[in-house]
Amino acid sequence: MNNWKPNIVAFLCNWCSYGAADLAGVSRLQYPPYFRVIRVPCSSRVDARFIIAAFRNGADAVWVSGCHPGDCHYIEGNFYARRKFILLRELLKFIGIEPERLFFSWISSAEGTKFAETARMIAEKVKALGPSKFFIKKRPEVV
Amino acid sequence: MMQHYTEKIKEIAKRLFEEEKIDIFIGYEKGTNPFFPRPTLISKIEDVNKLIWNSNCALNLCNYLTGRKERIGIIANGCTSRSIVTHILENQIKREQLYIVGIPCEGMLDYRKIQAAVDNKEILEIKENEKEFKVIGDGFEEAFNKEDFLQENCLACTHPNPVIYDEIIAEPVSTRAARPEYEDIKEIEEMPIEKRRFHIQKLLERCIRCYACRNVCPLCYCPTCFVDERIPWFGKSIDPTDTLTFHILRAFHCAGRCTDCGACERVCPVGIPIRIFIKKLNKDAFEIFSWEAGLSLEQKPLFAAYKKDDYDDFL
Amino acid sequence: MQNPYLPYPAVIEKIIVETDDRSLRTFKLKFLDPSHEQVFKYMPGQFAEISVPGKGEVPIGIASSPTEKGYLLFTINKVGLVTTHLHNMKEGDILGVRGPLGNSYPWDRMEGKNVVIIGGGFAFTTLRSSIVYMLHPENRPKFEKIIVVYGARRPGLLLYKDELWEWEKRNDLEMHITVDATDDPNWKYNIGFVPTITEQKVKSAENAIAIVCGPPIMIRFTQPVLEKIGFSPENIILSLEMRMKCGIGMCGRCNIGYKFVCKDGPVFSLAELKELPSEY
Amino acid sequence: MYKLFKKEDFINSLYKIKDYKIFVPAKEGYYHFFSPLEKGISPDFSFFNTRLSPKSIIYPQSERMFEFSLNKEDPDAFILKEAEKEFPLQAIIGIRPCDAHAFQIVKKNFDNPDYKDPWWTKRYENTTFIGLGCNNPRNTCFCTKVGGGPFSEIGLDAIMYDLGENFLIKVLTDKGSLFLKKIEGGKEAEETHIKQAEKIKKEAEAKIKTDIEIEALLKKGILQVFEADIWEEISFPCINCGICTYLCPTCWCFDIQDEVYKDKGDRIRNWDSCMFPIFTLHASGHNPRAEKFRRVRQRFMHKLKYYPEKYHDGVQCSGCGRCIIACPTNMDIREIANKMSKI
Repeated sequence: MNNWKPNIVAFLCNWCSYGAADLAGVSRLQYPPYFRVIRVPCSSRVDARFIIAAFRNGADAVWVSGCHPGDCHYIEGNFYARRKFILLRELLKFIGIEPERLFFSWISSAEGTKFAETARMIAEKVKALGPSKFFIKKRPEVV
Repeated sequence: MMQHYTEKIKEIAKRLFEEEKIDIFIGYEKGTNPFFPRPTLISKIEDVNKLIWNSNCALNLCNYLTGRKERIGIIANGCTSRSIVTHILENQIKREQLYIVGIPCEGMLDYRKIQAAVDNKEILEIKENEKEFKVIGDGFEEAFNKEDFLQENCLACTHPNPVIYDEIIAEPVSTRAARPEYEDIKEIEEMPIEKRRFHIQKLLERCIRCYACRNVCPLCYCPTCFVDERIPWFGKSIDPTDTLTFHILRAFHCAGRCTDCGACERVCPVGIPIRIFIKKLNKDAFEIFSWEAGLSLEQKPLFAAYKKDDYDDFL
Repeated sequence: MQNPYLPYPAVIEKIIVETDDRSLRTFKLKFLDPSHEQVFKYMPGQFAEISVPGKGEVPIGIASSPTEKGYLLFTINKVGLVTTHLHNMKEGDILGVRGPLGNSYPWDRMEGKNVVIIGGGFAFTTLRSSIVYMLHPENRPKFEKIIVVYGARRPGLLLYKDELWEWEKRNDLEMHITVDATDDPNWKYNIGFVPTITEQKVKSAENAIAIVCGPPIMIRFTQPVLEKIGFSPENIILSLEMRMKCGIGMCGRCNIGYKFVCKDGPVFSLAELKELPSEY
Repeated sequence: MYKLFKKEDFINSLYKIKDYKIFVPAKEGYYHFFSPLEKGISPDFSFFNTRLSPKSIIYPQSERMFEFSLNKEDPDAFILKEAEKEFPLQAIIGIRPCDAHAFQIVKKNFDNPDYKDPWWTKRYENTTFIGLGCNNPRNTCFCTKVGGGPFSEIGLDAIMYDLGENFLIKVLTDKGSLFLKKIEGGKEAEETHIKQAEKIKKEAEAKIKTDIEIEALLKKGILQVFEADIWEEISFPCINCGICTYLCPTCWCFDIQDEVYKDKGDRIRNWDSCMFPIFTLHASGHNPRAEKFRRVRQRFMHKLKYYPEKYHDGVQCSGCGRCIIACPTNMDIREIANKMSKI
């Protein structure tokens, strides 16, 4: 097993998935330490520019997780987010970002186990895929 | 037929000025480049005779409405009228400000195909009738069928007739395609990932970041575009990653709003088929949410609405 | 030939917070390479591009006088990307100075004349440079009377406060400090807008040149006052601000008509400005 | 001094030249571009003109000026160093006289008594301009009205006349003759060839009929034209994109940006356009040219009034017509110049 550690950016919605991460921690559930968590008020706060900025800065994967549709603290935030993410995921796949580098999930604050399992699944998939080499902005390629 | 349209437009504009229903009229006038008739703002009744309409009036005039306060007469074919619907829904212009002169559209000519067909000789004038057009230059004249030279987006146009108008100047034309087709997008989707990356990188290679595709688009009216934000989202040089970032983010800003008028592809100075990104988004919007932009003033845009049972294959 | 875009490296020796709202700080810079100081010959009124690697450059008037050896002073207002970063920098940090750029105040024409200096808000930097330059023993005799009117919205926003109080006591210059308003009972100086104080204190334009620097609104109200006193447009000198990048008249953005503010300016007489399109 | 070359010999020997980087007009997709001559690139000298001007060969759209380290441990951290790069000998073959004339116009900005732009001047000095005269100028060409011509020799090191199967090359400078020594197969030109060339030149010059009132415009006062109430109407169609300025061979405005990746930084120069609002936006939010008509006015005032006023050497335009051909809303510099000259 190579000991390469992926760098995964996780946008967790403050009311549900961030709580689930806490619960997973409190309940000593094990999941790999590759995640850089960014807390957002709602999954619909995650803008296409954030996800693209993450890939440009070298993230090996991006995970966005929010409350289950219908449980959103702001009632309809994740309904809007859902449409946005589906189209964005398809567009990023279209331009050449491997589908296994972009994950969206609905995890409520009570689902500590689901959080840990999803985290393990994502880490495994990304490790299998290897480091991201496409769409990373290094020094500008100019004369 | 085109001549008939032009006369009708002049007539209506004249009447609207006489009845003082409008302060200004936005349309096209003949310029010095037959492929790019000049958008014009008529504010005096005696100038209405400058107005023309032909198969090269392909820029989306809705782009000139943003934030105007006057009562405006404007000509609108299918895609432009749908952009006007989107503009109204997004509070950039009020419906009551507009007197929309609807134009059933026969499709716009692709000037690059025409130039190639005459081996890039200089074309000084274009005359057209119902089905044909004739290009005239120094010492040569050639006639072609319009059908063979239409723009990509016009070939598969699903809404040539204006969806919103105060008056329509002719009988609606037959629709070319029952439902939008996205064969060219499917072709790219099915490419293996390395080939697809290379295809897109090659396609954007010539981009000189002149932002004409953004500035001609009626959807792009942000006071400060994400391109011009003080702390930038991407570099300003012609670095390929930055160019790709600009084009996909711009396309994503138009998701669920684009009416595929083809103006962005028409104005690109280096001829990049730039619509593949937004067409991919339009394809998904149609196939997943059966959504087409700007069809009715009652329907909220794609990202401004939701259904509880929307498609959802998330974890 | 020195690359005109390459800044001279310099270190921040001292940072002084000038105003109570901490939006203006004075940076005392020292060239890392002493030979650069020899080459950096400047006169009051000129500016330089402060280069912050990784952020960009910003054109700032030189606040120190050429008579002050061994360092340069720049007072920087926190307003944009580069200036905000500058305000987060600490003493000992390295940055770059490129210049001197632009023209200076018309010193040769000002010799043997009364010099009236009118400043407002934070646009007092190159005026400080001018006052220190003129008060230097070798230079003071070249000039007749020196009258200074400097105002800010409130006492806490005045720049170079200690020096102001010193100058106010001197007898070889007339220093009028003012503020738009203050509720500080023991405020010893004037209260009133700069144009109003100018009208009261500047008696005649006879053999005099006026230098005016400040926000556009202050200039708009001071200009008619000066013209009423009798200053002709050639003798009303202004220093303008424009968006700049190269600072050497090449990148094309800071033009007023066919003149570049960075190279043909930033100092213009009102007469010159009257011949240029009013778009600045 | 004239030399005659068979076209194929001339083109074949171009491939053999080693110590020059050669640029030729080559068709790619719908348009011609000046491209480096390598295997697979075939020069097409029957082109009208390239879509983009050759200015990027001397003045690239994005250029790394300086590099610096942001790592505190480095001894010279935060100190800018000029980026290492070579300036190879290069030759532009088939450059049209209007584009060569344009380089002389731009040279006034980048190579002036007060400052020399190091990158522009080095690349310019290392470039040989082998021009190709225009046998068939087009309706959008007006080089003869702005001090040039279809066979003008301004800014050229040699000029080629297309005589059908042969190129007649008139050497103009030492740089030109030095380069032409590298081309084999040339022979002395006979009188008939030179006569034929003269005839082609006369006919070409006669073909340019477009009317643009440059003299009348130069006489008008700057403030008079600036304050005329024509600009709102003229600027209405303009969508403020960068096509006209980026395609124009005489536009030189640029922007400087810093970019950082980890602890390495670059100071980059990019083309910029007076058409973009942020070109003159102050950090305070004030923008002297916030409205569209001001930016459109600036573009035409600079080219047709400010440049002549500053350098007293004609307008900042070589009449290539690219902005007329490519403008999506048909802003025609000839029409606007005539409106400016008639106020």
